[in-house]
Amino acid sequence: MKHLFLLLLSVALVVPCLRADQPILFPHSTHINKVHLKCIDCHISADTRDAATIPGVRKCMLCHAKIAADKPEIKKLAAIAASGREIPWQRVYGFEKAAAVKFRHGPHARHKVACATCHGDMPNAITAQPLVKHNMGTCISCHRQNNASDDCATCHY
Amino acid sequence: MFLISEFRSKDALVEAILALKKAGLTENDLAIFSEEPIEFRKGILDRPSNMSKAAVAGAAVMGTAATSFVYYAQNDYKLVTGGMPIFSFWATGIITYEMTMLGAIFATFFWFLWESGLIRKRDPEAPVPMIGPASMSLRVRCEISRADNFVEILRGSGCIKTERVK
Amino acid sequence: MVIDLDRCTGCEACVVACHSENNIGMSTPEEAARGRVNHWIRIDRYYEGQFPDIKVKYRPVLCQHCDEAPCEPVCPVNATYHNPEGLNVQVYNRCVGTFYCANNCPYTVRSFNWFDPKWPEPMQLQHNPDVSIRPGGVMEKCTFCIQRIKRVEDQADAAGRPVADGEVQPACVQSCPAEAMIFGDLNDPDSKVSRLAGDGRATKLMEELGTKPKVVYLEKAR
Amino acid sequence: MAEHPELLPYGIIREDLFRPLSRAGSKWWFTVVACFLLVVAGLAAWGVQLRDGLGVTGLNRPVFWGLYIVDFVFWIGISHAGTLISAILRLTDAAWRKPVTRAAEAITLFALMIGGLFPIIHLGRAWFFYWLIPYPNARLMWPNFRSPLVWDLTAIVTYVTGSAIYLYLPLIPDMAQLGAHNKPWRRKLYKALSLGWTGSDREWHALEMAMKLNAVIILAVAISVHTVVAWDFSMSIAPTWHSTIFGPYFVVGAIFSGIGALIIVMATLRRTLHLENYLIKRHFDNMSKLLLTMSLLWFYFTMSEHITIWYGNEPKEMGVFGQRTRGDYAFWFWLMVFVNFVVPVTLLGIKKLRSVKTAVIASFGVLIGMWLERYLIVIPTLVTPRLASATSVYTPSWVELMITVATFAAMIMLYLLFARLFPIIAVWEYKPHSPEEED
Repeated sequence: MKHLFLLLLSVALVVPCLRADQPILFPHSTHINKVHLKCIDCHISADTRDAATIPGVRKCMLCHAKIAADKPEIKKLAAIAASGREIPWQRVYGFEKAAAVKFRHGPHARHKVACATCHGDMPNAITAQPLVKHNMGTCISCHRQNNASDDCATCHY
Repeated sequence: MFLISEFRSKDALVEAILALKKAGLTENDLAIFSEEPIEFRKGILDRPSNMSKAAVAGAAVMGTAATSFVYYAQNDYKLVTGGMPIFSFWATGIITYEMTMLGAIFATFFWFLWESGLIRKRDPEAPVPMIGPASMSLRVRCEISRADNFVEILRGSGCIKTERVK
Repeated sequence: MVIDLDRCTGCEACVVACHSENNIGMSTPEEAARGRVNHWIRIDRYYEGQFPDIKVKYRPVLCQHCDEAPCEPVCPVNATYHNPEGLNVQVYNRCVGTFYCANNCPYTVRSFNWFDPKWPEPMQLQHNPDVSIRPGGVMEKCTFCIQRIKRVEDQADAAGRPVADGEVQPACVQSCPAEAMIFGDLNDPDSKVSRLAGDGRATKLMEELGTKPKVVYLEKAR
Repeated sequence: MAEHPELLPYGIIREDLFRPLSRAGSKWWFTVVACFLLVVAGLAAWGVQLRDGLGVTGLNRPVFWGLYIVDFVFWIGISHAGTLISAILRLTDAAWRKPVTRAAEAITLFALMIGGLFPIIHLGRAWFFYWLIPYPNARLMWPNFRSPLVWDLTAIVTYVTGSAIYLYLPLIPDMAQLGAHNKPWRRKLYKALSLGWTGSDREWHALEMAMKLNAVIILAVAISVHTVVAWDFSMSIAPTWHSTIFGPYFVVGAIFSGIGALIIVMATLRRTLHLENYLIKRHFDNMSKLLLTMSLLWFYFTMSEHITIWYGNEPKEMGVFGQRTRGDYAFWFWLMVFVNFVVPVTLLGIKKLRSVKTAVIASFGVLIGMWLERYLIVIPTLVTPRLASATSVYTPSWVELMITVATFAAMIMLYLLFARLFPIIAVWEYKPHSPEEED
């Protein structure tokens, strides 16, 4: 009984951390597997600039003005678009401010680090959620395996 | 079986120990209980100690461990230092020294606990006599058949009282 | 880096540029009076002669990025160290604030965040997103604008070419109206700084301490 | 008992020495509570500092080390009272040491606990102090073993561990005797701490062996600890800190202040616990002679430190020298020389003047003087950096002063609690004096 309670408690504590509550149930799997979109079709600067960027609501509406417009989630999307505001996505990856990390997507993409290395199996993910737990150890071990710089000032400045 | 006899003078105690040893008991069969340490001349009731060796061993182990740890840890992160050496025995000498000493301290302490029998009871069933200030109790371990003989010896050497404990 | 003292007018443009580029916190006048100003670069003034017949010499002093930096071996947590490019780096998130580095710096160029940094109202809007804001309790110092170095290196890497001489310009160098400061790669014998460092006027600050500073001052011998 | 008259004094000794454990007067309570309140105030001050940042102190650029480091060196110095003195006395088998050793060892332990806190209090981000400890982590980061601060950490950890064991070992037999205490919680405490001590000769043998070995080791550690504390300074290149003499200079200073502290503690114990029969005039006489010796040694070191600076006439070092002898710190410097040298030499060097009272006066002087010495080592160097443009002044803030006061209160409180919980004189060691033991 006690064990069950502890188990439930840990599940209750961990699950909310893993699953960010997104305003719209955006299924990555449908877009990637069925529509065959690529990551950079939406996250357009993931291969060149510092931030990967999240597409604006108008980009979504390019397709969803017509496609599946009757589904409830898309109606929510349309409502947001109509209001002239952006979708209040919850950030799922990020660095603590105190960690003073300057991460750049560009160099990683240039050196052929697959998106899945850090972001996990997004093609089969339902919504935007952190599939891979990141800490400094993740970065450092990958950097060392690939002969990338393990100098602190590569990321911290 | 055990004999416990109480003494009030050190000379009587020495006499008793010597007589018991002559009668065939070894130093391991004898134990003295007192409220303060009693010093004997060499050859009466020697308790050979390995504590200094243990201390040296502990020092060597901890010192070597610390030095190699520091060596490997520093070489592992390949610090760029400009012109200075990454690892130098001189600079880490103080760590080696302190850890060596810490090793010696720990070894001494644990060896003290071990050798004194505080964590390793030699005879867990053996009775422990109550001792008052300045009284000394001699505990003798012997076979039942020879107990009478030893009681005689103890009486003869001037103990105050002797009891037998199973 | 090469600083031509004969050109320096002491206008302190470099100090201002450094402050805004590197998100350096601002102190109040009261705090400043207690020696609590944060400057990564400061202009030292030296007076010669008696008023009114007086001559003033200026010397911008910033982290000298010593090859054998006295601050590095004393940091217990490796928060300050030499990076492979030869910069003397300060890792803010590793710093625990023992102050040992600052005590051991003969140039007194390290500054400490006595409190969490503060800016008067609209000033926080001009923060440089490329530079992290250091929390209180952390030592900091001139980085030679490492964010600019990284940016240029990244661009060069993307274009598949080496970094050109003079392509990296720290904020102080960029803002110097007298062009008294020049930044470049001292390892490259053809770079402008290397040529200037071989100039007859070249001196280094407190070189006698064996710190091997990487900032070269050009100064007419007097 | 009556037929063994030579055993009687031992019974009385036991009575006398165990008595303080059972009775607490209102004065004791008052002092403990007052000290406790001061400690709480100090903790509150530290809380303010943790919340707001180190800006609440008087530190500035370039005076990055202030009162906390002064206190650190001071308390680590005081810690040399015990272990070092007791180890020397134990090894030389000085019979008069017996009532002194435990009182001294307890000072060591508490002074170290307090002193060891200061580097943490002093940190900009105190909550990350454990980054100085090598532990496996995901970041694959280790501390920098080249840093004197890491040496300091290892040295102090070793010293605290060693001192605690060194204090604990001779306590075991006493606690076994106290196992029959009338208060149940105390009975449990003493029984647990005595580890089932029975008083067998094996145990005694092992104990004496361990004490002897520990005395040797702790002596070596104690000297190294203060040398390493000195190296925190002398490994840097700041003017006048970079001095080869600092290691022994600090060790001598530490023993000096340690003896001072011990004399004060002994006099207080003698007065409050009525131990006039145990801490006799001879103890104070001997301790006074030790203090006098250390005073002369201290003067010798101070002189050779300063005369070389003065004669060398190196401008940066002369700047600091001038600050000390003629500048802002001149008053404190000459006061230090007065209380550290002139007072002890007059009061204790002249036989007629030497008494318990003068020893205590001289000791108070020495404590003040040695605190000033550390202040004069840390601050004048930092206010006169190599580049004149960075010159500054330093005035400690209320937070620093509060924490400093609180540590003194903490010392008194810990000591009073200790003296109530454990016999302050090793009862088993205090055998009746037989004639040949008299000297």
